[in-house]
Amino acid sequence: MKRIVAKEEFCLGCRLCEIHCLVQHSQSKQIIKVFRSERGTIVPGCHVEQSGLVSFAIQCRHCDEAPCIEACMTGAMHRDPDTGAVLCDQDKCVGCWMCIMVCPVGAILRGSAKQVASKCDLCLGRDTPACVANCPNEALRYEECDT
Amino acid sequence: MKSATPKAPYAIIGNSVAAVGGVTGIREVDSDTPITLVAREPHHTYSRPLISYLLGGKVDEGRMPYRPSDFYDKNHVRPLLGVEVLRVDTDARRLEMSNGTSLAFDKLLIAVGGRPIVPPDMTGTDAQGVFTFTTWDDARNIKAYVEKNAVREAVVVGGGLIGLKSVEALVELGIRATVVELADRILSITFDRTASDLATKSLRKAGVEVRCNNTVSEIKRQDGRVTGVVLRDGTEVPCSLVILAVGVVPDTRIVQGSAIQTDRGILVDDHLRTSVAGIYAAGDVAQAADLLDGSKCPIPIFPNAYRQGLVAGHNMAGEEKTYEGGLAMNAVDICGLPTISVGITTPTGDEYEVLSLLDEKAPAYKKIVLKHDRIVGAIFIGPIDRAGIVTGLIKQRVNVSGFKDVLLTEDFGLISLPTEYRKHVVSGTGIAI
Amino acid sequence: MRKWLVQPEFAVERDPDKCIQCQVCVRQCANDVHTYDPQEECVLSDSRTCVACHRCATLCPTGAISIRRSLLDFRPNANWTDGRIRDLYKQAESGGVLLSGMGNDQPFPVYWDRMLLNASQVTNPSIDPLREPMELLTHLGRKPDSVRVTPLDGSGRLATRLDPQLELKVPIMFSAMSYGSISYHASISLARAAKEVGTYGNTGEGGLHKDIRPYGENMIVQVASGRFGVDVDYLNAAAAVEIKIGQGAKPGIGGHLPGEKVDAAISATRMIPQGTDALSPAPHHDIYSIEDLRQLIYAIKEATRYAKPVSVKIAAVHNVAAIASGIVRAGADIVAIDGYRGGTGAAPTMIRNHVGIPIEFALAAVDSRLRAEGIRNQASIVVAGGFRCSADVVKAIALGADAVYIGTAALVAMGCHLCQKCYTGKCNWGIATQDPYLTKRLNPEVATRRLVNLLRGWAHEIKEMMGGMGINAIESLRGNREHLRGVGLTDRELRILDIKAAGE
Amino acid sequence: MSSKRVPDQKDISGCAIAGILCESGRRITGEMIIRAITPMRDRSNGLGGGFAAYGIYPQYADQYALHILYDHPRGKQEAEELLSRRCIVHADETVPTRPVEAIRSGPILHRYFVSIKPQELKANYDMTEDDILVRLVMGINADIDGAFVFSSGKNMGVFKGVGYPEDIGRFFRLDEYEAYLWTAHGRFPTNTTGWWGGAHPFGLLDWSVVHNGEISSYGINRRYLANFGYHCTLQTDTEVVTYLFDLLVRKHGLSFEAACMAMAPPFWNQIDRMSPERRDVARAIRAVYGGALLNGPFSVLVGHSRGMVGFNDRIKLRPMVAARKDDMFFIASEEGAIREVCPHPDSVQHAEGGVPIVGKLRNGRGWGPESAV
Repeated sequence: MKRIVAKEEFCLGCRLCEIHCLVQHSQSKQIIKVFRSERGTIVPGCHVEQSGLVSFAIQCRHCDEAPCIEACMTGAMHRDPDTGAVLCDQDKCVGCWMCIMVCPVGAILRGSAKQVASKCDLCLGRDTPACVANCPNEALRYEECDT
Repeated sequence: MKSATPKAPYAIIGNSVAAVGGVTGIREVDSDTPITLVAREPHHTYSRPLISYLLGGKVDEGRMPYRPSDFYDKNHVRPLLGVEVLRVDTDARRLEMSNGTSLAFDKLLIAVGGRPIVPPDMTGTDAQGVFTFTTWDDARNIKAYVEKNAVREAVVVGGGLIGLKSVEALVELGIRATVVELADRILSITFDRTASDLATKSLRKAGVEVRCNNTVSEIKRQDGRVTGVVLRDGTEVPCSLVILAVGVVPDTRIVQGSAIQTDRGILVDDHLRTSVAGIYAAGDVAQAADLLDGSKCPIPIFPNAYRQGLVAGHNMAGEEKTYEGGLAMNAVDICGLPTISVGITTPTGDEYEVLSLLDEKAPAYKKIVLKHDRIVGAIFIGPIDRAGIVTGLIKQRVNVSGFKDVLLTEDFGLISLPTEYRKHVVSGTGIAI
Repeated sequence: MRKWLVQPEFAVERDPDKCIQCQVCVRQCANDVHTYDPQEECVLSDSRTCVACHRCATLCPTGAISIRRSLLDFRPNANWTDGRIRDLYKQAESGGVLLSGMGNDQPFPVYWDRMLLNASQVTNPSIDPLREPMELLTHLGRKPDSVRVTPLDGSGRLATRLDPQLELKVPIMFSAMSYGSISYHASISLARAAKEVGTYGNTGEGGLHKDIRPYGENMIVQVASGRFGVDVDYLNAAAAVEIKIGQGAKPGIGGHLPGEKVDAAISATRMIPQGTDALSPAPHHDIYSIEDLRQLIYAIKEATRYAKPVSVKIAAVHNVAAIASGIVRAGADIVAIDGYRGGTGAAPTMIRNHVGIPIEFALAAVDSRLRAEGIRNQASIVVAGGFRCSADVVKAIALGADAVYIGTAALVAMGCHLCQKCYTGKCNWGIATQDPYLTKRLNPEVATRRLVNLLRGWAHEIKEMMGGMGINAIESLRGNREHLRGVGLTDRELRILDIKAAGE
Repeated sequence: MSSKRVPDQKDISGCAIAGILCESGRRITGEMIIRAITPMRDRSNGLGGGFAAYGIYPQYADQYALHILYDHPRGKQEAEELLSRRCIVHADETVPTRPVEAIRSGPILHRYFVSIKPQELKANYDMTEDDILVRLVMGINADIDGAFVFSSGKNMGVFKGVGYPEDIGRFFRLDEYEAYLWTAHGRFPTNTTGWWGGAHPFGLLDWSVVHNGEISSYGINRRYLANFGYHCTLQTDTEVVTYLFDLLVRKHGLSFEAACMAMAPPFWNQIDRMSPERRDVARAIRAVYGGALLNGPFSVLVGHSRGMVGFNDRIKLRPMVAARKDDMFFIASEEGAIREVCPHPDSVQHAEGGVPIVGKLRNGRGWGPESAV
């Protein structure tokens, strides 16, 4: 399946990926409005880690054997049959944090608004995820990764 | 009585997470050979841990199903729900069932789960208003009882996970709850003292009374209904509801007297095979190897159950798959306080090294237990977001000597890990679990 | 009196209605213009160190940042302009030489803009490059006056041995830019783009990095006064060798790469000790005359077994035509002429702005001179120095150039914003810097693609312009001054350019 | 000021061309070529017509036949002084003409049969007799006011003037000449004054060139020729073509195929598909003779004492047809012109872009490759 791959040697640490992820998953989709009124109601499914010269953006790997799906007690965490993406059904999630406990990349966060898990959904519906599309240095790539 | 014995290539006893894992596992290998699933409970497969949320009213009945309603059809599963398997006949290789029929099988997965313990030395447990708390029906019955009798006070026996989740539910319902724990602190199995204290604080903040080093010796009743309990130290606690949550044991009844070897649970190898060929066991009923020390012990937790079912399913369908071993871990939100505990949290012995960081006020607590530079256990309370990375390090048995010092730091993340491991993890390709 | 009299050159303006405090600008500015104040919870900007590189404005997701010339005006004075006054303050502070990056930015006339191209109407059909072949293939190198084919019939074989030629799919090459003056990523991007397009890059005097050696057949290696990284393998690894005598941005003076930029990789590539300044003398200390040049040219030809063309690069100076003629007679296969608008990593401002002549005149003079002497065949002419667009290229070829070098245009394609601060090593675009935090901002994949796109785009435009003239092979444009007309030029200028005035 | 009304900018014209060769060497009168050019009248506009005829002066076969036009007697006097200094004049006469309604006020037309004086040859030991004559012709054309040499070959002559070609033909009484090779040109200039010297064919030594088209590479071709001492004074493409043939074939010794390859070369992608040997040749010729590449639309017909060659620009933007019948070989802008004089040719061939069509005298030495025919 197509996955987001981070090229850390070209990551600027500018965090535009986080910003555009927020916008993409906001109500208004208008960046300024998002930061004015919607901030705190969404958490990005993509976050940048930085230490000295090294930085990279990390988001859900959509693992083939996804521990979060196995650990999810409500069945909220599931794999989209069409795309293979690992998605969290926020109506089913009750925020038990099992998925956070087992995610080896720490890519699942507690959604700040509802007490439910929040993660990368590959911006389903978009050809290219917002973080990838807006990375100024193509340090994020959306490409086929055979596993 | 002899009735025609239909033959099932695959038979599964049980209908919870391990059983669903089993179905999924079989179907990942064998897409159409029919599966027969027999379960005591009449319900479509549902999420057992949700019963506390159901009781507390956080979710409604509609959200109980663990898998979509077309799960059985899609996976060619013939469900026999509300039918109880009385015993497994390993010689005839068939199941004798409560409806008088029997089912011959080729491959069998036993996933009947555990059975709540009712303390034998406790008197009055047969009174109305005394419940165990492991099934959907338990939740329904308690809810009905609470409404009918306008319950205001309740006593929960047992400060373990089930106990505390039921307490949380009761709090939601506006019921004043008292937790009685035999040990000197709640969650004594998974937490260390510091963590237990933080949890206790959180409970007390929510108006819950926590009594440790104590237990219920007698349940008092009036015309059959609970009116209160007498504790070991003699104090009386009035209440109109008692929930017994002192734990579960593997429900091995149906294999008693069969050729299947059992200890505390049904003994299985790293392929989830029981001692009888073609018969597998998974979930709370099984007793499999522990990831950390290899010893065989039941670890009745959700992720293990699913994983075991999945692995068993693969092997039943003829594709070899090995079970890495179980790792005790729990994520539980105690009245708004998120907590995660993994592996060995209260080590004894000097081969262990402990790193910890506590912020009473936040509250925030991080504890990492190492053995020979490898992480074997951890506790996260409050900020838990990157806990999974540590779980990963435990499972992958990564040597952390190079970055011990950053394990507890606030911005600990993938970037703190050795480049090789990090690249492996973020490479975008599948990650070994 | 304040110690520091120089006021900010630019004013950074942040639109509070648009700024979302995302701090992208803070993370991008190597000059520390932007900082985040946690107490105020807002981003603050200090204009003093802004160089107007637009990095922050470009990455700002809401377009909240704008950068203007400082609004602090001096009393208008045609003689003592703001710039001159500022320079005086700077020198009064530092007591040093004023430095600049990139090329001459003074308002001298741009003669490309005073020449116009021709197109066919009626009597001669224009050609549609989308439907008809349109050939840009160019060969650089010494050519004989005639060829012999024996026997004289259809099955004839070539009896004349041609000297080595560089084959260019587009008549545009990348100017000499050394690894050291630009980053590793920038260097490798230029080499990759050259290979992909079928043209050539140029190492400058930075040596040939081991990773760029595989691109050798699309590289020209330079032998400059510092002789950095020069050995016989270096010469043979490339497609051609260029002796650098002068550079348009700073004719008559040498170069200087400060020691702090000479890290392990650069020291290995330039073959000098790590951390030492890389000094290129003003002259080659083994070339004090044209005959010395001849010796070096032939030394190089010997070292490369006469298998590679040798180019000699000079700055366009007053009597460039005679010098070029001498260079051709000294045995050069290619003469590269660099005009005063050519860029550089660092040059004394006075030199950059006041030495040299426009490339347009230099080219016209050299081409005419070589033709008058009947030696135009003996060497190809490559011109450099401020080529901004494909029309400039077409005009240069019509004036007589075989090909052009582009440097600044290529850098701009990679992201350069011409802030002229290359010499500070703080290039926010990751081009003219060795700071690992900055260099990773230039992803070679992106940069290569942008360079390739630029050359493809220019090639398309050149073909369109040629087609309009009814020409389908570049050699019919080369030196074809009939297709140029001058506007706003004096008779003298027209005569030097040897073109007619518009309307003639 | 010069009375040569040479346009001050490049001459642009469309045209009609035709050529007839008797490969057997049989000589025919000018009637046929006049008939052939007549139907292409709409390709001319009466501002220029002309002919070249080969084999017309057998009695002076070894001398250069100079056709010179004079605007006034002073020019004639100066030119003749120069001639007698450098040449032995074996004979001279006024070019015979007949009055024709459409032709008015022609210039003085005189012809001379000359050879270069031995001492001249000695004095210029490094030059051939041809080179010396070329220099002489260029000298007269450039320096002597009112005199213009428009034909300078041996046993051949160029006849041209202002008017439609058929009128010019009758004016010069071409029906009374016999030649084995005739070429003709009808001109449609768009920017030139009607001047007799400006008409075509353009001649130099034995070369005569008639040409239809406009060469967009003129600017560089002219500068390229300048490298080799050719000074184009007439601002016409035809002049350029003539000099290029003289340079490539006579001076550089290239075959006709190679010369045509230089002037209308194959495309690089065609060259890539050639055999290794041909590829080397083509590559070298393109690389070296870039300045000789004729770009833009043209069809050219080159006459020479040993035959004629026609060729087109490499993308064939102007028409050219060839045909043969028995020993007769025809080339013309339009097939109609050929059918006019030869209704049933054995074969008809349309020239391909850049590929020369060559017809040569059977007895004459070959010009080298005639692979094209």
